[in-house]
Amino acid sequence: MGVPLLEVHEVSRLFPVRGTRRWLHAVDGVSLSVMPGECVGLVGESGCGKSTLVRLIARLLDPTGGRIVFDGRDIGTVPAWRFARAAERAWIQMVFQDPVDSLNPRFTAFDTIADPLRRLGVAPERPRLRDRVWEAADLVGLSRELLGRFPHQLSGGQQQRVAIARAIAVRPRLLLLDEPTSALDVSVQVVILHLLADLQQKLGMTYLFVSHDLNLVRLLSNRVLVMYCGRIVEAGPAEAVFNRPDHPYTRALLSAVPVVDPGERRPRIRLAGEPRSPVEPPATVCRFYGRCPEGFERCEREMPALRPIDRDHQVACHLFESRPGTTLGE
Amino acid sequence: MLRMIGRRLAIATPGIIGVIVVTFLLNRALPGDPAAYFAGPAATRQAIEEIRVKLGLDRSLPEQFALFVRDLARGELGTSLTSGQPVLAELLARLPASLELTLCALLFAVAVALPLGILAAARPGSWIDHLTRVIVTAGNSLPIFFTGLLLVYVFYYLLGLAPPPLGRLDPFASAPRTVTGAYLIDSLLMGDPALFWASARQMILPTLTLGVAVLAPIARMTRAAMLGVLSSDFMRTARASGLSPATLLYVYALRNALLPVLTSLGGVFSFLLGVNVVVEKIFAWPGIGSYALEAVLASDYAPVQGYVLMMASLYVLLNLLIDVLYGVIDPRIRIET
Amino acid sequence: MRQLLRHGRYVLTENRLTLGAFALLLVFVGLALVGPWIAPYDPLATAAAHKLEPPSRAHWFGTDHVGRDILSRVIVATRLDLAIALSAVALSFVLGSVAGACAGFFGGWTERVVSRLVDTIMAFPLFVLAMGIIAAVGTSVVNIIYATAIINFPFYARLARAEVNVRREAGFVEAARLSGNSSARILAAHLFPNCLPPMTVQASLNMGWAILNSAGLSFIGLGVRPPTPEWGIMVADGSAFMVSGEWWIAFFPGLALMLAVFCFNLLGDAVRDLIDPRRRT
Amino acid sequence: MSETAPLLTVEDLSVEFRTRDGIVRAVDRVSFDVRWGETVGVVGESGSGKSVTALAIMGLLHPAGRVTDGRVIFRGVDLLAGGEGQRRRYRGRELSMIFQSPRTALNPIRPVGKQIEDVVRRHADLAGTRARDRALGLLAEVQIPDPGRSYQAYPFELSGGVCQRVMIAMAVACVPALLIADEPATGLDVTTQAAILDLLKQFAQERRMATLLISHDLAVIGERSDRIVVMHAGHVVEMARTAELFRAPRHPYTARLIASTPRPGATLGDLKPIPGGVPDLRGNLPPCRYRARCDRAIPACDEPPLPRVELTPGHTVACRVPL
Repeated sequence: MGVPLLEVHEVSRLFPVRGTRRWLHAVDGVSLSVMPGECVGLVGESGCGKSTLVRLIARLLDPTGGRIVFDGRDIGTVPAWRFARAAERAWIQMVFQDPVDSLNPRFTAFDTIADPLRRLGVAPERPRLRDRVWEAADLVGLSRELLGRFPHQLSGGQQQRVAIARAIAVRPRLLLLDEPTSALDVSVQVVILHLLADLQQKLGMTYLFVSHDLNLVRLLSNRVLVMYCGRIVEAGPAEAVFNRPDHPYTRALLSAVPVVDPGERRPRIRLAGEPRSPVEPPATVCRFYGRCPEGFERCEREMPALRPIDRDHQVACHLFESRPGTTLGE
Repeated sequence: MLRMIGRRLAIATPGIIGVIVVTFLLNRALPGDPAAYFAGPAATRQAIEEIRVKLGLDRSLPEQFALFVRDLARGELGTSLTSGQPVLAELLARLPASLELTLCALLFAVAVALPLGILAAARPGSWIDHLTRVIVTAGNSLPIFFTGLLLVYVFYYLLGLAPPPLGRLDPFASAPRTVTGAYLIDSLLMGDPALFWASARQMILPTLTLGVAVLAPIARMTRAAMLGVLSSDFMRTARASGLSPATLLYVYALRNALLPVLTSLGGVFSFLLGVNVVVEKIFAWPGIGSYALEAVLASDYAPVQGYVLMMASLYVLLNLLIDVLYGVIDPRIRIET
Repeated sequence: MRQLLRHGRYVLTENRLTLGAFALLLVFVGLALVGPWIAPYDPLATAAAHKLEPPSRAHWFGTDHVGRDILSRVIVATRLDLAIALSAVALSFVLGSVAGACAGFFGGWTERVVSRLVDTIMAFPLFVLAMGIIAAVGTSVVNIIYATAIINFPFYARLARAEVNVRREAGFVEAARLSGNSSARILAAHLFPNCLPPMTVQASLNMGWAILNSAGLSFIGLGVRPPTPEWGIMVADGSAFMVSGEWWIAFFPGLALMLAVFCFNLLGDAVRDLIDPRRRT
Repeated sequence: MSETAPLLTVEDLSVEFRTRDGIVRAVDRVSFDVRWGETVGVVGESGSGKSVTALAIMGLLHPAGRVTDGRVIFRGVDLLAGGEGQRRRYRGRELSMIFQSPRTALNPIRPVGKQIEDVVRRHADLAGTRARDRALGLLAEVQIPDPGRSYQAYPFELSGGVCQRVMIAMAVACVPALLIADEPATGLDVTTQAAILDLLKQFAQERRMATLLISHDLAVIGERSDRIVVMHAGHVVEMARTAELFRAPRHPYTARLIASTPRPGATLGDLKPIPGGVPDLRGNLPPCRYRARCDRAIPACDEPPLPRVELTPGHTVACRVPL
């Protein structure tokens, strides 16, 4: 075990709720670490705070509390608006969900890819800049003739290649992937996934891959974090989490994933009701309590902490504290 | 509901404060020495100084503003130089004439533009759609003083159908006893249909002039709003449910389309209050617009100030009314506040 | 760019009305440029012997109550009317878009100051405010421009604020931040260019309104001073003669005014079609 | 009405859209049928014409679209031949449809209960409190907690999942024979998605309601359908029973589509992309619209018409060189 590239300690982020004095707990005391060269998957349903969490790590948002340590330096203290000039800016880059939204409609592909190179001072002078843009385009398999085009003149797959080229042009060490394929058709999705896997090999990048689609996360990730209502409820090696999920939420989530072959279907675990509101949730109640098919009275009294149940495998559930070392009756 | 009105009032407050400050500053921005100006050309230096003290012009600007607000709170808007009468009394006496005209014009415009916009949107490409387009484009391009004059030329000079453009009643008729100040209503209250007809005849051309000018924006907004609603997802759902055409049009489409139309009525009303001046000038209408215009041309500033304040307060009130109506129709506003 | 040109040609050729408006615009611009040289008479020269003459061969548009040639006055007035509207729109466009864009992007006190200003202006019926301003600061061409610009300011400020606001959270803005752009640079180089198209549409739709407003001020006697040829005053001059049948004095300047506004409105619609084909109504 | 005849037969349906940049042939000679009580899945990438087909069946095409050819026979009646009035009588009563993005698909300023009630009043001849009771009953049937309160709620107060349940309640209010569900669960969370699809399945079974389920997600379609129609660029390329389609896809596109869909147990290396993109549907198109993406094409593929071969009973493929 080496030194983690990224360590997040008890990070939280609150947002004021418009028209009230209340706070929305988007991310609530999350800790995680990412080793160099890993691909960590982050799964959770919409509104669980995973987008906020990656934006905190990308330093687009300031955390309300906690520390974000990148390569040994606490970067969470540098305000987001000033982070553009931080040394780590080029090292942490991101690919967004919707390429239409994340590409400036008035920038050509060339200008889009060149923007970080110019701004982050990697290749300011003209001929060198062109070389670097071409190099990035080649890496993502974007033909050079397309570089003069505007986003609306490109297909969805090509747009996402431009977005990836922009992110890797400055050779980041950590690449945050925020649902990079969910706006794409399935045929293009595979191409982009292959491309991302190749790039990680070639450039030795570390990935944090965020998705609501468990089938995708398992394709790319070594390790998986499951998020629910602002907190991480399960973390562990991808194989373990997908094949032997422990947290009741993970189990329900996995059982809901549609599978083509009816023979492979696990018995469906139905969840009752709606997720708990993230607006000032009680600090002493498990966030999943009320929907959880296994919930008992302790879940209403005490918020379970993320505890190891196995080597590298952690779960935030009282079921495992009361019966350490065992898994749910299968 | 009351909470919502309260909230809206709170939102309108900075605007009202702004109006008072701007009106005050406009008065202080008068070129030259106001005291000398008010005293008249023949005044001695001492007389000018006396007037300066009397008007409070020797004090600092914040003090002057405090005095101004105090007077305002007491309903004192100063006196007119030319008539020597209190401005507020004169404005109030003339307000009904302007309001009657403005509201009639608004009513006329809405009555014509709303059905036009709805029909145009319901049948895109039909003759009524094309007609609406022509009306909208032409109506937006018509200088209101030009249409007014053309109407006078055609209906008074050429055809002789309309009475001469000389105020609310011809000089030989006597005005109805003042109850509301609106001749149309007062004459009916008196039970005098002849008088009602006489004042209605005088109203027709100025109402048309104003109404035609605001027809276009209302029709345009109605049509655009209806088109937007008709192509929306929820209308598709409603049609997929096989609802009757009447339910679709009135319960589903129209109510949603009214929201943006209602918002645009605020702008329309603002426009009407402004161009009142022009129309009152053409038709010698004895409203507050012509009063203010005379005052401006005579460099009599107190009435102008009073007029601007009164117009702004009317407009703020109307916007409040629109907001309340909006809340009645739209639950998203009602519930979230 | 080529696509835009092709689209432009489409808009012009598919809609004859737009083509007509475009031609009319060229005529007005031509008159504004060379008007004083092609006017048949001196627009200020009075001729007591020829007063109140109806349109004839010598005076196509007739003469007014002091015998001035109306055609010449209408032609010469073009430059002044267009110049006032153009300067006012340009002024409010620049100030409004900068103020609005900053308000929408930075929020906080910048936004509070700008929205107070906008709210205050919008709390007045706009024509009334313009009257009040002119009455206070005096009638001159420059003051008309200022007054018209002030009452136009809220539209640009609001639009710019809204346009920046909807894009502030867009992915490409976040991406620009990741690329190392400072806030000021994001606003100037990434956001503002994207807000320009709707602002341009607003400006072209606004031109007609600005012309109407300044002419309206002149009509009620709060604008350009007689005897300067200006369409609004000329209509005002002729208004007294409408009831006695001398229609041409007010009619021709009014018609010129109407055509100019009409032309700008049609072109505004065309610009909107050109820039945003989806919002075609 | 004999129940051996299909409930719905779509025959050679073609739809065109007029746009500024030319005519888009969005749907071209599409044929398939739906039998009583069965669930037919329609799958295809964006631009494959699946939603347009559904809207054409309902008679709800955008004004720029036009059915140029074909028949839509529902319970023996050609819906395209009849007028709008006739279609209106079928819609919501015997033929219902639910849509993607349920929150915008409901009237934003009308309580959701009222919206259900509108449908009940229109088709079920109920009035007054009986219509209201029926609406409340439907809210309970689609498993919305506290129907009394939800009745008064507006769409913006409800989550996407609950809004979709409301839309299902509207659609099944009059026990339709066929429900068209256009991406009913897309954009919803995985757990909500499964719950919505379960609900649809439950109604289909309880009421012998046939379902035409449309989705871009092959996994959803595979899990929920009895038969599958695969569409590509406005053509039906393959049609078969679900198990057979997955076991032995015969059209190269279907095979590629299956190979590119992530499934549990598959590694990234197992997934194969589909070369090329969906062709531009304007202008002149080859008879087979998959031609440019296909690695099995032979010269005969350039000759019209597009073949339609029934390989085994119920398994048809539009290909000259099927796998």
